[in-house]
Amino acid sequence: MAKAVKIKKNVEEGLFDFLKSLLETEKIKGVFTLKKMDDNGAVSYSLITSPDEFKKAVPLYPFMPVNAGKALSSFTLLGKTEEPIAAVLRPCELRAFVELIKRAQGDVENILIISLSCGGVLSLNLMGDKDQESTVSKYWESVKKAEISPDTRETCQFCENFLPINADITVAAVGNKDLDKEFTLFFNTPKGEEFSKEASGSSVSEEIETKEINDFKKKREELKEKFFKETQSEDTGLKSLVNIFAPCLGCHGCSHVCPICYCTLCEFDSKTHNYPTSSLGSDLMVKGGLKVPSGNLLFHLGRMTHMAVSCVSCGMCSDVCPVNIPVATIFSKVGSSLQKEFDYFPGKDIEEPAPQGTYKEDEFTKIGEQ
Amino acid sequence: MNKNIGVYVCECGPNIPERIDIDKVVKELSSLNEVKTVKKHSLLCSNDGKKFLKEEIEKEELSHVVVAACSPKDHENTFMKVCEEAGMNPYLFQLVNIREQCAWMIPDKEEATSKALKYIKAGIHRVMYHDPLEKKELEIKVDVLVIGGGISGIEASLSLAGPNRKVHLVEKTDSLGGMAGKLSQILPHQGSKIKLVKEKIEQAKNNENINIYTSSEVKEVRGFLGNFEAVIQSNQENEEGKVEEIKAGAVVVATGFDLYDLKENPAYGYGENENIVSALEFEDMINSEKIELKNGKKPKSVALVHCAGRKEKGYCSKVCCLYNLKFAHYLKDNLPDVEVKELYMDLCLPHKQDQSYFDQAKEKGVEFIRMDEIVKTKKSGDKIEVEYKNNDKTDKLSVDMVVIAPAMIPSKDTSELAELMNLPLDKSGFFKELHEMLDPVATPMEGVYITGCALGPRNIPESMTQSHATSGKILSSLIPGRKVKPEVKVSEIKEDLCTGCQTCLSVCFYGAISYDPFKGVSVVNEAICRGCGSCVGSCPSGAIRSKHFTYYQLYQEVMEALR
Amino acid sequence: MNNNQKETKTNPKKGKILPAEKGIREEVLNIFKKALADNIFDALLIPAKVPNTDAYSWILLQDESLFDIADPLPPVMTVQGGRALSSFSKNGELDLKIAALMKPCEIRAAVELFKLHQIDLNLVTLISIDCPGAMPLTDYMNDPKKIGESFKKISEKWEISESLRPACQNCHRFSLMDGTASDLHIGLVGENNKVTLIPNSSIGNDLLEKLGFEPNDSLKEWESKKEKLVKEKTKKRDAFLKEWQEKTKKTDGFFNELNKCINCHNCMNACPICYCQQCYFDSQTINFKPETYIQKTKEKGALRFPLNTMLFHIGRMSHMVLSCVSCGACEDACPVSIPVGRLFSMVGDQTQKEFNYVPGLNREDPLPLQDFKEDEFCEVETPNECEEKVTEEAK
Amino acid sequence: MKNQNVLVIGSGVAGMEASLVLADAGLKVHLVEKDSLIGGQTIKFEEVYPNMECATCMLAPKQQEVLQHDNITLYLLSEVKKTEGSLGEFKVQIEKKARYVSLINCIGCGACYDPCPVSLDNEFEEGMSQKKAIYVACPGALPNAPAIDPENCVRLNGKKKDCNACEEACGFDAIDFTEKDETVNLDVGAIIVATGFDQFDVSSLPEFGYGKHPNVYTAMEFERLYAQNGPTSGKLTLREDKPIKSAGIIHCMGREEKGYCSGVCCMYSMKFAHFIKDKAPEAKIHEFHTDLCIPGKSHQKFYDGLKNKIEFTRYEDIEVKGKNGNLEISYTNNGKKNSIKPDMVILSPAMVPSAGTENLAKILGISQDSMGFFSTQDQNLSPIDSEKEGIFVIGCAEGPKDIPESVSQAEAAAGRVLSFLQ
Repeated sequence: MAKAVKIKKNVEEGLFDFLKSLLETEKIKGVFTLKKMDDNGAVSYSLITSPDEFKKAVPLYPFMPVNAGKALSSFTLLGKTEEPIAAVLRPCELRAFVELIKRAQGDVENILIISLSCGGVLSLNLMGDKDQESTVSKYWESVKKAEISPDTRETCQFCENFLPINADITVAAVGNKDLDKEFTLFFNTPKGEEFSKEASGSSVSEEIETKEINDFKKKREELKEKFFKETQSEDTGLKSLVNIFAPCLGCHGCSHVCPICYCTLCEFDSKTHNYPTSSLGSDLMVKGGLKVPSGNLLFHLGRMTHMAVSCVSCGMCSDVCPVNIPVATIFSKVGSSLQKEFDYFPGKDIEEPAPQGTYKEDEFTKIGEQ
Repeated sequence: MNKNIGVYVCECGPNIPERIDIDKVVKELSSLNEVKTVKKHSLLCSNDGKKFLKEEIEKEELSHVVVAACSPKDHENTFMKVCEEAGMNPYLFQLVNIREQCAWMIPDKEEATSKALKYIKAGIHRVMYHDPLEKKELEIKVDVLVIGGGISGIEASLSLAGPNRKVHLVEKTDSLGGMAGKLSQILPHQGSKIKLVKEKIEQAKNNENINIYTSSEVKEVRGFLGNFEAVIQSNQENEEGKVEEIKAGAVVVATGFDLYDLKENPAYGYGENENIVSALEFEDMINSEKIELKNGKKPKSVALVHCAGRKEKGYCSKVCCLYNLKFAHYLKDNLPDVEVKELYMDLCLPHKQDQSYFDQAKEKGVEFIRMDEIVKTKKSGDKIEVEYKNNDKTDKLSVDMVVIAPAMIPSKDTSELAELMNLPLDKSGFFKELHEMLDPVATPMEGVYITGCALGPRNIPESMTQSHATSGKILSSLIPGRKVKPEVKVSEIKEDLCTGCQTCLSVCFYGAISYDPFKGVSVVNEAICRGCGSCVGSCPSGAIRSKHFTYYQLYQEVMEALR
Repeated sequence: MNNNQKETKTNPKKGKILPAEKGIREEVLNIFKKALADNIFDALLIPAKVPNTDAYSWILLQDESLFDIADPLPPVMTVQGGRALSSFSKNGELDLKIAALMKPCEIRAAVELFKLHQIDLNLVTLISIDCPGAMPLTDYMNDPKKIGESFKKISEKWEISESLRPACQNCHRFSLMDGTASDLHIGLVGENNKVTLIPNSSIGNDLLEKLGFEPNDSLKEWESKKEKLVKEKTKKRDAFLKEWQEKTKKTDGFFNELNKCINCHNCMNACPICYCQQCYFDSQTINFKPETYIQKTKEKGALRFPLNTMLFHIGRMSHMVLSCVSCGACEDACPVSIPVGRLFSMVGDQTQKEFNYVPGLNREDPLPLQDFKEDEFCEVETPNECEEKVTEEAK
Repeated sequence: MKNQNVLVIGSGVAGMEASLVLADAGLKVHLVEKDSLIGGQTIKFEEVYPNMECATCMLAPKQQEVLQHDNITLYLLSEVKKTEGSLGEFKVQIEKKARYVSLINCIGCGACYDPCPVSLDNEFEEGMSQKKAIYVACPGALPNAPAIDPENCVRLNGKKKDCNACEEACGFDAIDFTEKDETVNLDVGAIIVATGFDQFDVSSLPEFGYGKHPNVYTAMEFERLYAQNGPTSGKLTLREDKPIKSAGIIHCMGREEKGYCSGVCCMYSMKFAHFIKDKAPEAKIHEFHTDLCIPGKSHQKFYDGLKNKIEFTRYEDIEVKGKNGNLEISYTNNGKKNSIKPDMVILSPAMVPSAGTENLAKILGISQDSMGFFSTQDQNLSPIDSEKEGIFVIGCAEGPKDIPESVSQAEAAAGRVLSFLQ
């Protein structure tokens, strides 16, 4: 049972102080966390080393400007960090980081992972909104009550994996009514416990999985059902995908922000997928017309085959889509069914190899039999 | 490949230790785990030093070497040779200049030492990312293509053609000789006729190693030093448009000049009166030995007008003064009682014996009148009145005949040819030499040379001298059996990143880049590329890298230096 | 390259005015139906509404039935037309005669891409159309019905509405310019329910001829209305430029606008001018060890991830801004609604003036950066010689 | 012509170019230089017209090439004493004076100068600075190694037999007092003469007060005065170290006396003006010329650029007076007398044959023209062929000319030799 410490402070400032003390006592050399860029509500995910800069840190601010897993990967791409670093990630970001580590795109060593029971984040287009602050406080209210905030992104609303796996320290946020007075830190790993004495509070014996949490989980599972149904139009399969992706501009923003899409140059941006002018005539002959730029659907399907099995449903893709395609909903829907097939849970276990890299004899035997 | 990096610090006698604490440098460098060995030596460029370095490389099995010593200008090649002899790839070597750039610059020993350290570390980090470039060798052809059959072209052909060297001489018109051929066979400094041009033409025709293409034009030239291919198109009526492809090792451009169109400035009154003639027309009169007015009478007075077009064109054509003197002499010798007046701006007689030629003319009674410009030239009665300005007051003189010396201007197809062979032109529209001072007949295109008035106004002897100069350059670079070694540090293009926008083509000074329409990408011709890097800078998608100066190498070097 | 002063100069050209009882869209489409039927060209590139969705897209159509979904004046600009045209014409030689009906800003982009060898215009007829502007993409996707309706109203009245895309509100080049960009222009601002065809090149003339139209109607009506609108919009644009130059006087002012950026690079991917196969700033030319990042962080106190957010925008700007046609595609594509289109348009405006260059105005104008003029910026490099040059010119 | 060796006399810009072209062709070149350094007159110039390029930087690479080329044997402090034979089979005798400093060991660190007790006028700097008995002509001289002047070295001229100051100072035992003069005999196929020019002695024209008034300079003095590696390290001052407020530059010194125009003075005089304007923009510059001889496509432009910055006057008659240090140039310009009072006067003298020309002509068995330059067969046909087949005369040894023409002739000479060999 994990060591738990109750801190008698508002959760935001409590975590802030905790990290601050880690930084000042030089137990760690830097913190990865959200930071306010200006007074207009813009936040960015930053590595902070100076206590002075840290004043602008807002670790639990409900926005996801970048999937932190992607950020940590670019930080440790060439190897582990020598100096100890702390990083605040949401559960899905953590899962993404784990998936990237499996693919040699990052290294967790010397990184103190701090996560939380996540109430979701607000849609990015609310960032810089004039009544941003009120929206945020409304958000916290719903977190306390373990309710699904309507302002959070669709993906968050149906996310049932809101408890972190592999976190050294977990902040218990969801369902704590007195969140602005007190909160509990769980130190799940020996690495985490090293830092427990920095947390100025009384150690308690608590479990992170409470009744509230479980109810919350149920609510989200229900929503998931609902959203997945919605995307299921009467005509199934390709036809429905064609309609869903019809507005796609081919900006490929989704793959750009996707933590699992780690390729330097996406194959679908490469020359192999430039449309060969020579085939124009024949294509028109056959179809009578051609949607240009062509190949948008192919891109989404291709990307899907490449990463769906590792999709952690972080929702970044939906967030950046300029034409409101529910990319994340589609991908996590396909993802979760695919992951079931491989009975693989992305981001659970660093040691567990990614399905493409393993061969199990009995895999898909059904297909063989048919 | 595992990197064994050796660092060698040269003391250069007292030069470097005076200002740099070499032992400290060696000590600190030894602590780096990137390097295998660090040693110092009193004078690495000495024979004993080179021997030491060679043995070190072999003993330590070094793959990369950094030498901290003097300016690369002094000894980069020296040490690269040593590396090569020691069986190392010479491009895995980096020379760090701690003498000129540290020891000789910074009085304070502390500072100098730390700067030297930074530099050497930068050098180490650079060399780590060096690629083992390979030297290449290419077979060459020794034949030469000469464009232009004027005196320059002929002279070049004559001095180039030999038992194992053919010359292809291409002339646009139907006969050799060019401008010089049109001149009277009398040249300055001697009254008597000589057959300069005719003789040369004969020699050229009789030389079995010179193929002459008259009424022909060069339509295409591609390639590089030692390996040019050219397309020659014939315009002779019987074989209209027939093309021939020839191969050559070098190209000589001798396309000569044209004359300033006197009609451009009405002040000269050219064309308005038959007794106002151009210098070229007067040369004809000399040829036909008939100096007379249109009415058949001999002129009693002649005005020789210099510098027509000088102000308009913005340069002095250098030769006009002299041939005007020649005219004066000729007139005085052949029409004893003729009055000769020379109207000049500045006498430009830059050759040692010209002055005396001028003095003789004076003795013969030729009158020299300074002027700033010609105001008007018009008929008055049966005479011609020339009105000219001389320091702000205008003056007149009236004569029977006026001879006007027009400026020399680029021959009309110069720009076209420049386009074709991608050669630069200067402000005046003549071909531009590679270096105005030290390389007066070479061009940016290695293996392409220019001679004579294609480069700007000059007289016959100078043109011929330059023709010999071009043959000097060619004969010393294209030797039968020898190979050319193209530059190794060239640019290369990542095909999968190139979008074929051809921006690089427009910035390449040497015409080394071409476009491949099938692949839709730009392609570097490594034999022509000199590795200047312009294209690298111009490519928006970073598809071009310059070998040995890659972004990575430079970045790592700078990063270290700034650390 | 000095045409940018002359842009609004009236040209004495004549054109063909067609009645449009069934409405302008119908009439315009009819012209192309005829042209396609008479094989004047093989295919038409035109915006279209994707069946059973509210989405718009580009379609290269050959089959007449597809005209039902075609729409010359869609409420939104999905993909920038220049980009669409380039997407299928840059990899090899076209062997079909193609007509492309595009907004003026898209035509300009096409011309820039043509100069950059990203479009093969050999068999392409560029047809521009008076553009009432378009609605912000996200707004439309949020409520297609409502926004679609209001666009209809706005476009009919040619009003400079606040609900248009900012780029369109500030666009003074929404009609035919005195250049060689498009072959044929379709004037709409003229008399209501009339379509005015203005040939702008020999190809344009042939096209009209083949269609059996005699271009001998006066363009006065259209001209004067257009002039009026151009004036209004120019005023609007100048105001906008002034405001934003003020806003971004200090570099902070400039960078603060980009604070929200999340490095999705949508702006670049939507930009017609960003034609690189892979953007230099995606190439990860350099990666560092964590220590290096920590070192960098210690120098500044904090380091923003993903890296080089500002560098990307500045770099992209330096690469493409001389050709920026102010189409606003970047701003439309930005998920965090950064006014990136306005920023670039503003910087572009100033830079292009420096080079006395109007992107997409003339096909012949060389790209400033590929065209070396010795005395260019001499006041910066060699002031002394520069003076001499000036005096020489004076003479 | 079987013998593939060539003798080049003089290592100025022409001599070097000829040597390099031939050496690149694989011929063995013997380059004889009477001085202790190579580069000739050009390396004395700070900048060259019309592009104002730094001459030393421009030439350094060529000098390095000459020094490092495997096919070039360099004889410094050497002179040709005897020649006989004809094209293809010349026999040449060279006298090579001792340098007393080993070029192999010496690295040019300069440690040996200071200890040397002797100090002398440095003729390379037109006597405007001092040098030691062990010296390099100027910083950056190549080869970068000093030589010892035997007349003045107290050790060698016997005044102080035990002096070994320099020897002690040298860390590389580069100094060798025992070195002896030697004579070298060579067989060569052709000879190229590139002995350059000297400047007309303006002190022979008393009316210009050179030598009388300190601030009357010759062109070459001025070249050194503004050279970065010159006596004042490029600081532009009058003799009494005062800034220059006004200067008069007088062209055509000795044109009449010599009876020819040197063709380059106008341009370099304007170069001076340009340079002074550069360093002292306020300074008033006055150019006094007769005929402006500025051929060449870019020269007129150079002049046009300068015209509106400085005064140009055409003089018929001119002289320089001086009262207690104040100079006055009085001149007549179309009949009118006039005068100015500059701080500095620069005299642009004609180019005259270099000192040894007459002697060398005898040795080579070729003649001089009326002006004393080596005469060549025919100005129109073969301007670089001497009367003797196989002996070529290039650069200013053949007559006054500028650098590009000299280089052209050098390459031409090489061309002639090589086409003989074909």
